[in-house]
Amino acid sequence: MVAMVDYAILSAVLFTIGIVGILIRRNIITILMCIELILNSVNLLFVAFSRFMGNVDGQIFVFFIFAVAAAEAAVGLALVVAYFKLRETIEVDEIKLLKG
Amino acid sequence: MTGYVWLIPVFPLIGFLINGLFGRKLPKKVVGIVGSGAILLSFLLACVIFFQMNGNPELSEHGVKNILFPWISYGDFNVNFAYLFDRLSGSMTLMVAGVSFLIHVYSIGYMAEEEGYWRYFAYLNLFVFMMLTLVLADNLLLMFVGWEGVGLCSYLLIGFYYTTKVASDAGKKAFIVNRVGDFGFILGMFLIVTLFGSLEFEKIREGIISAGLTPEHTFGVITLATILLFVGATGKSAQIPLYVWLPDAMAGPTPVSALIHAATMVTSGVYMIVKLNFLFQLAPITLLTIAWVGGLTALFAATIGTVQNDIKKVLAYSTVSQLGYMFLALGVGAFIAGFFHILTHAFFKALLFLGSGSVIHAMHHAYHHAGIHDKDPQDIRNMGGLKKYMPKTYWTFLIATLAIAGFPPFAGFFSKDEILWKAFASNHKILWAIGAFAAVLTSFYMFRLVYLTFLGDFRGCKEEEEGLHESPSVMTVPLMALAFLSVVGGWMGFPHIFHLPNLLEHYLEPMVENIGNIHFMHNVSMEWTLMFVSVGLAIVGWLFAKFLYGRKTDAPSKLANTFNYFYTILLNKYYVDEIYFALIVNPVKKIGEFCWLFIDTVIIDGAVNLSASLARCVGKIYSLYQNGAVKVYALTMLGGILILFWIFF
Amino acid sequence: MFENHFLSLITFFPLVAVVILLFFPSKQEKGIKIFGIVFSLIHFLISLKLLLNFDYSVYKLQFVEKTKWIATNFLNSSYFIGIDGISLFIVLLTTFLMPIIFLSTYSGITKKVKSFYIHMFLLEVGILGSLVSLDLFLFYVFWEVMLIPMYFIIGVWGGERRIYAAIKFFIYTMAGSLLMLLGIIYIYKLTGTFDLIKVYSYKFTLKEQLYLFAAFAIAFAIKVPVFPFHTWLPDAHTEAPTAGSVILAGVLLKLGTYGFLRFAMPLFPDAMIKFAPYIIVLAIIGIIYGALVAMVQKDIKKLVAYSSVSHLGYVMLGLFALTVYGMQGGILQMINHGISTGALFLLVGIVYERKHTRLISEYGGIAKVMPVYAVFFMIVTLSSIGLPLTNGFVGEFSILLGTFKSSWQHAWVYTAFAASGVILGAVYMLWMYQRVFFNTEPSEENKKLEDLKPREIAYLIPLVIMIFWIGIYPNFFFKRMQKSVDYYLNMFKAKQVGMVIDSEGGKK
Amino acid sequence: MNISINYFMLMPFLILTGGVIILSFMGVLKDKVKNYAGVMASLFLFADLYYFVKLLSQVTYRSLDYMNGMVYYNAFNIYISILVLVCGIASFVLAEGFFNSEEFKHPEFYAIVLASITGLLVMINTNNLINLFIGLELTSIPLYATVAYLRYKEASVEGALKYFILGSIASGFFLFGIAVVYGATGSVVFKDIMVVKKGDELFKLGLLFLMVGIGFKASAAPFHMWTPDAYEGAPTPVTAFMSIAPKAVAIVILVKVLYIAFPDMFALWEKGLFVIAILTVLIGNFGALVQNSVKRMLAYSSIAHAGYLLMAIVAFSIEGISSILFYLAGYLLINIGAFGSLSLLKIGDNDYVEYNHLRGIGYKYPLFGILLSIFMFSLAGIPATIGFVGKFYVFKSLIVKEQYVLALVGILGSLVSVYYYLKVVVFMYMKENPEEREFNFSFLTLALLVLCAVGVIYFGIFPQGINKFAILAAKVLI
Repeated sequence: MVAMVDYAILSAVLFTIGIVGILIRRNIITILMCIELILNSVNLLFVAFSRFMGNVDGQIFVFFIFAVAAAEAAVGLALVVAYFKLRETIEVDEIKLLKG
Repeated sequence: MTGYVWLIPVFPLIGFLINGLFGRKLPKKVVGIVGSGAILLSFLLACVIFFQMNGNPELSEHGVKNILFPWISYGDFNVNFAYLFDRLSGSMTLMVAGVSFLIHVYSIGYMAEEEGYWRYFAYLNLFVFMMLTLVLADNLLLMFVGWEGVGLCSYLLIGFYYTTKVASDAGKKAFIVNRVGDFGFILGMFLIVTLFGSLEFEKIREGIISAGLTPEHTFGVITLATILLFVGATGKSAQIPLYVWLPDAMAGPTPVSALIHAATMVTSGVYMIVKLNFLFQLAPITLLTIAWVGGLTALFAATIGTVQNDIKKVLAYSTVSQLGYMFLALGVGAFIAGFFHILTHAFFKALLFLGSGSVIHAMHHAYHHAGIHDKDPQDIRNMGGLKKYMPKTYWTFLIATLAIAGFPPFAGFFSKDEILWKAFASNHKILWAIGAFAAVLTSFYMFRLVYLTFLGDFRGCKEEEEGLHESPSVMTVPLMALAFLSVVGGWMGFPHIFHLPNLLEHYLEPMVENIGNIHFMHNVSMEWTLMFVSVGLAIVGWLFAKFLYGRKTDAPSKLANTFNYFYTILLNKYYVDEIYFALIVNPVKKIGEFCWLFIDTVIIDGAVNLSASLARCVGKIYSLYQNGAVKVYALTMLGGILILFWIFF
Repeated sequence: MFENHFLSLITFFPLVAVVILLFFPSKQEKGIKIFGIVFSLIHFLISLKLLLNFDYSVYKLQFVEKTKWIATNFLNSSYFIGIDGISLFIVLLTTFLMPIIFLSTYSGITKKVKSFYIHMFLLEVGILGSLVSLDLFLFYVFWEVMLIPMYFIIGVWGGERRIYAAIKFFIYTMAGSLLMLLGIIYIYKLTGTFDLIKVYSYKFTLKEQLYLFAAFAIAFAIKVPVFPFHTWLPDAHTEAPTAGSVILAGVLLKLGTYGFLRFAMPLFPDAMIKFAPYIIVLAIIGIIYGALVAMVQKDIKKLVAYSSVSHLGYVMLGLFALTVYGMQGGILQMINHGISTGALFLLVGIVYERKHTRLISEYGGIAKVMPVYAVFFMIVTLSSIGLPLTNGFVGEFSILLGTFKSSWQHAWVYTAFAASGVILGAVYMLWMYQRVFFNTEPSEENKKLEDLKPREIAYLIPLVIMIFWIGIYPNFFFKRMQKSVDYYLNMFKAKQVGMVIDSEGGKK
Repeated sequence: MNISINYFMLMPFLILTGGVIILSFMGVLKDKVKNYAGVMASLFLFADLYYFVKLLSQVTYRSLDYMNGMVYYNAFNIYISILVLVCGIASFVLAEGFFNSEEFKHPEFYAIVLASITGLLVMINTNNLINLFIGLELTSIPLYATVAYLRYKEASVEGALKYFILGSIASGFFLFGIAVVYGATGSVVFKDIMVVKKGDELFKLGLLFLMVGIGFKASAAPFHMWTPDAYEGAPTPVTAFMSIAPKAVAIVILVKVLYIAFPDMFALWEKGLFVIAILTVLIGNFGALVQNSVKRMLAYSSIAHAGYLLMAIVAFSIEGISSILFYLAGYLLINIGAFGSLSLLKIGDNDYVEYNHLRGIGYKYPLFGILLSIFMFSLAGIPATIGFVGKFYVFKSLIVKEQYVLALVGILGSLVSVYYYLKVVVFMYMKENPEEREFNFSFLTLALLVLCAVGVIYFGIFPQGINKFAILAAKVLI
C-alpha cells in the first residue's frame, strides 16, 4: 500500500524539479515543459488527496487544471513564436531588454 | 505752556520731516532756516517752561509731566509715551537746545557748499528730536528710544560723506559699538522691571524709598542692573572699553562732532546715571567701577591725545578724557559735579570743535585755492600761524583751551576742580592723582594744539597761505556765543570755599538725595590747597607745551625718538583697534564663515543632501539588481518564499 | 448670506479671482496684473471688517462657522473655522501683503503671468485656510495645499537653481507634515475628534504628549524654520521670485510659529514644558547662528533669508517664554517680520530687476544714484535691526522682556544670549547696507540705476507706515491680542494641573 | 440528478463570455463594423455594471450564495466588481484613443481584455478556491496576450514572456497551495477552511503558497519583479488596466482569503505581510526614484501603492478594509488618469516616454499639463486629492491598530515618492529647452481624463460618497 505521504513527496519532488528546471534551463520551450511539470505535480497531489479523503473536489479540480495548462501552453507557445520572430532566439538569458 | 512739553522735541521732529521730505527741492536758505528755526523754537519753549516750572513750587518739585499715550502695555507692564520736564532734564534740555541752536546756525555757514545740505539738516534735526526725547523721557524705555535714536543719527551723520569708506566704516562702527552698550542697557532695564515692576523714573525712585533700600540690602541684583546700565553708558559715552568709536566718528562733518560727539550725545551716559542716581547710590561696587573706569579713561585718552596730529582726533580723545572725568565724578558720588561738567564741557568742547571746524574750513579753502586736493586739511603739522588770518577763531579757541585746561575763571576750572576735589574728598586719593595727572596732559595737548595751529609760522606753501581767511560771521557768531558761555558757564557752580552761591548744586539738590550714605570730607584748607595744585598742574602742562612747541625746535621729535617705543604705542592709540579686530571682529567673521561654509553647507545641508543621494543610491542599487534576467526574477521570488518560510516555520 | 459666512468669504475670496483669471486671455498681461492688484486690494478692504468687528473685550472665537464636512464611521471632520486675536493679525497681514506683492510683480514677473497670478491666489487660499481652521483635518488639508502653489512659484518663476530649491522646499516641508499627519491621526485615535476645541479639553498622558508634541514640533520647526532645520530656507528664498520670497517670508514662515502656538503648545502642555528648554536653546542658536551666517553672505537675498532664521528665532523664544510679554511680543514679531522682511525682499527685488544681480560686491555707493530707495531701505533696515520707534524694537523688546521674566531656570542666560542677537543684527544689516549704499562712489555702471518709480514707492509706503505704526503705537495690536494670549497662557497652566512636573525641572 | 441552473446568478459571467465570443468573431466583419468594437465591448461592461448596481441595492446587507460559494455576491464583492468594470470601461476608452491612430482595427483586443475582466469577476465573486484559480488563470492568460499585443515590438513580447514565465511559476505555487490546503482541510471553500481544525504544518504551508500566488498578482515584493518589465512592455492602456484591476482584485482576494479562510492564523500571516508590505513600499518607491522612463516609474509606483494596500491588510480591521476599498477607488481614478495621460504621449505606436520628453509640455498643452499634475500630486498624496484621503485612511487604520512601524515606513515611502512624482511636474513646467514634439490628443481620452481629474479633486474634498460604500462593503465582509 502506498501511503499518502509518498504521493505528497513524489508531488513535491516533481514540483521541485519543475522549479529547478525553470531556473537552470535556458531554452524557453524546456521552461514551458517545466511549467507543465509543475502543474501536473499539483494534479498528482490533488488526485492523491482526493482519493485518500474520499472527496471528489480534488479530482474535479484536476480537470480544470488540465484545461488551464492547455490554455497556458497555447499562449506561452504563441509568445515564444512571436519572440522568435523578432529576435530569432529562444534563449531565456537573451531576454534582457527591459531592466532597471 | 506746561502742557506742551512734548512740543520741545516735536519741533525738531517737524523740522526733520520738512527737511527730510521736501528738503531736496527747497532752497538752501530755507532748509537752514527751517532747521535752525525748529531748534530755536524748542529752545524758546524750553526756556518758557523752565521759568514757569521754577515759578511754581509744586511743579518745580515734581517736574512737568506730559503723558501722550500708552506705548507698550500688556499684562502688568505698562510704559507710556511721556515726557517729564524737571529740574535736571530741564537744565539739560536748555543746554542741548541752546548748543544745538548755535551749532545749527554755525552749520549754515560751514555746510554751505555741501551737496547733501538738506540731508544734513534733516539728520541734525532728527538728532535733536532724539536727544530731547532722551533727556525728557519719563521712563527708561523712552529714554532708550532717544538713546538708540541719537545713535542712529550719529551713524547717519558720521557717515554723511558716505561715498568714502572711512566715513561709512566709522558710522557703522559707532552704531555697532553703541549696540554693544545698548545690549547692557536692555538687560539692565529688564532687571529693573523685575525689581520695581516699572521703568518710570519716579516709580523706581518711589520703590526704592518706600522699600527703604540701602546699599547693604541690595548687594547683587541692583549692582548687576547698574553695571549693565553702565555698560550702556560706556558705549554711548565712549568709555573704556567701548570708546573706540568716538575718535573714528570724527569722519563726520565738524559741527556734528561738536554737537553729537562732544556736547550732547556722548554725555547722555553721564546724564542717565545722574538721572538714576538714587539707583546707582545703592550699588557701591558699581560706583567704584564707574569711578575707576572714568579715571582710567580720562588718563588713557589724554595720553593718546598728546601725540595725535589730526586736529579733530586730538579733540576727540580729549572728549573721551573729559567724559572720563564726568564718570569719575559719578563714581565718587558727586553726581552734580558730573552734571556740572556736562554743561561746561558742552560749552567749551563744542567751541573747540567749532573752532577746529573753522580752521578746517579755512584750510580746506586754502588748499582749494592752491589747487591741492590730496592734502589733509585736518593735519596740524601743516598748519601754524593761523592766528594772523583768523583772529576770531583764535581767540575763541584760546578761551576754550583755557577753559578745558582748567584755568580760572573759565568754566572748565570750576567743574573739573569740583570733580577732583570730590574724588579726593570721598577718599579716592589714587583716583584724584590720576585725574590730576590727566589734567596736566589735558593742558599739555590743548596748548600743543594751540601752538601748532595758531601760533608760529604757517607751514604750508604761499598759494595756500593766500587762500586763508576768517570764516563768515554765521560761523564766528556762534563761536563767540559759546566763548561767552565757556567763560561764564562755570560761574553757576562756585565751590563752597568761594562763599559765592553755588546755583547749580542748590538747584539740583532735590534731584540728588543722598540715600547711599556717600560721604565727602569737609576740609577747607585742603580744598584750597588742591585747587592751587590743579591750577599749577594746568600751568605745568601749558609750560611744557610752550617749551616743546612754542618755538621752532626739534625738541618734540627728539623726545619722540628718545621714547620711541612709547611714542609709537601712543601714536597708534595703544593698538586697541587692532586688538579688537584680532580678538573680536575677525574671529566673529571667521566664525560666521565657519558656520556658513562648514556647519551650514557641509554638515546640515550635507546631511539633507546626503539623505537625498542616499535614497537615490538605494534606488540605483536596486535598479542594478533588477537586471532583466528572468532567472534572477524567479530566484527573487524563491527568496521571498524562503523568507516567508522562515517567518512561518 | 455673507453675514454668517464672512470668514469663509474672506478665505475663499481669492478662488473667485482664480476662476475669473482662468477665463482671462493669457495675452492680456497688463489686464491680468491690474486685475490682480485691484482684486487683492478689494480683498484686503473687505478683510478689514474682521478687524472692525473683532471683539477684543473677551476671549472668544469669532466669525465661527461650523458645518459637517466628512462624516463617516471612521472619519469625522467638520468645516470649522474661526479666528481669535492670534490669527486675526496674521490673516490681515496676508491680505495686506497681497496687493503689495502684486504691485511689485507688475514688473517683476514677465513670463506666464496668468498662471503666476493664479498660483498666488491659490496660495493665499491655502494660507488663509490654515490660519482660520479649527479642525485638525481641515488644517492639514490647507497646510499641505499651500505647498503646491509655492512650489510652482519657486520652481517656475525662480532663479537659476530654482528646481533644486523648489523640490527641497517641498520635500523638506512635506517630511515634517507627514509626521504631523501621523500625529493628527493619533490624536483622532485617542480623542475621536478633529475638533480643536474639543481636543483642547482632552488630557493626554505624558507619554502620548511627548510623541505627539515631537511630531507636531518637527513639522512646525521645519516651517519656521528652527535651527537646524533651516537650510531649505536660504535656497528657497534666494531662488524664489521677489513675490514668492515676500509671501514666503511674510506669511508662510509664520504658519510654523502659529502652528506652535495654536496646536503644538496648547495641545501638549506637559510635553511642551519638557521640550521647551531645548526649543529655547535651539531658538537662541538660531538667533545667533542665523545672524553670524547672514553676516558673511555675499548675496543680499541670502543675507535676508538668514536674517529670517534669526528673527524667527526671536519669535520662537517669545512664544516659549510662556509669559504675557513674550507671547505678545512673539505674535507681534511675527507680524513685524512679515512686514520688515517682506519689505526687504521687495527692496532687494527692486534692484535685482534693474541690475540682475544680488551680489553685494556689485553695488556700492548707490545711495547717490538712488536716494529715495536708500531711504526706504534704511528705514526697513532699521526696523529689521529693531531700532526703537520701529516695529522691530517693540517685538524684540517684548520677547526679551518675556524671556527675562519667564520662570525658566537660567532665563537671564537665555535673555543675555538672545539679546546678543541685537548686536549681531546691527552688524550684518549695517555692514550690508554700507557695502551696498555707501563705501565708494558708484561705479559707472551703477550710475545708470534708476531711482524708485512711483509704483514702487506706492507699495513701499504702506509697509513703512506699518513699521512706524507698530513701532509707535503697538498697543493697538497688543490690546486685540491680550485676551487670546491670556487665554492660552491660562490654558497651559490649567492643563498642567495634576501633572508631576516640578520634580522634573523646567517650570519652577 | 436534476441540476437547475440559476441564470440570474451567472448573468454577469454569461454576458461577458457572450461578449468575448461575439467580439472574437467581429474580426471577420467589415472595417466599418470593427470600428464599433470598443463601443460594443463597453456595452457589455455597462450591462454588467447595471447588473451589479441593481444587485447592490438588493443585497445591501445580505449575500447571495450559489452552489456553496461557487458564486457569491455581497456588497464587498460587488463593490470590487464595479471598480473592475469601471476600470475596464475606462481602459477601453483609453484603448480607443490609443489604437485608433493605427491602421488595423482591434476587435480581438477587446475580446481578450473582456475575457480577462470575466476572469476577474469570477475571482471576485466566489468563495471557492477552485473558482478562484480558474478566475485567476482566466485573468492572467489573456493578460499575457494583451501585454504582447503589439507583437512586432520587442519590449512588448519580452515583457509578456517574463510575465508569462513568472506568472506560471506563481500559478504553480498558488495551485500547490490550494492542493495543500485541500489536503489539510478537505475543502476548497473559504468558510469550510475556516471552520476546520487546523494549525498543522501542512496548513501553514498552504497558506504560505496561497500568499505567494496572490502576492504575485498584487505585485508584492519580492514577487514583484515582473511588474516593471511587463508594465513597460505593454501598450499603455493595457498597463493602465493591469495596474488597477488585477492588482485591486489580487489585494481584495488576499483580504478575503486571509480574513475569511485564515483569520485564526492572523499572527502568522501578519508577520509575513508585515515584511512583504514594508519591502513592497520601499522597493516600489526607491525603484521608481531612479527611472528615466515615466511609464516604468509609474510601474514602480504602482508597486509602492500595492505596498500601502498590503499595510492596510495587516491592520486587520473593518477600517483597514474600508480604507483599502476607498484607496482602490481613488487609485482607479488616479491611475487611469496617469496612464491615460501617458497614453496620449505617443507618436505612431511609440509610447515610450522619458522625463525628458515632458520638457515644457505643460505650456504647450496646458490642459494636459494641469491634468497630469493633478494626477501626480494625487499619487503623491497631497491633500485635496483623493490620493491623500486614501493614504490618510490607510495610515489611520494602521495607527488605530498601533502598527506604528508600518505607518512610519509608509510616510517614508510617501516622502520618497514625492520626489519622483514631482519630477514629472518639474519637467513639464520648470525645465528649459522644451521638446518639440507634436501630439494628437484623442478627444475621448482627454474627456475621460478630465472626468478623472474632477473625480480626483471632488472626492478628495468630499470623500463621503465613495467612503460610505467602502465602509458598507467592508462591514459586510467580516
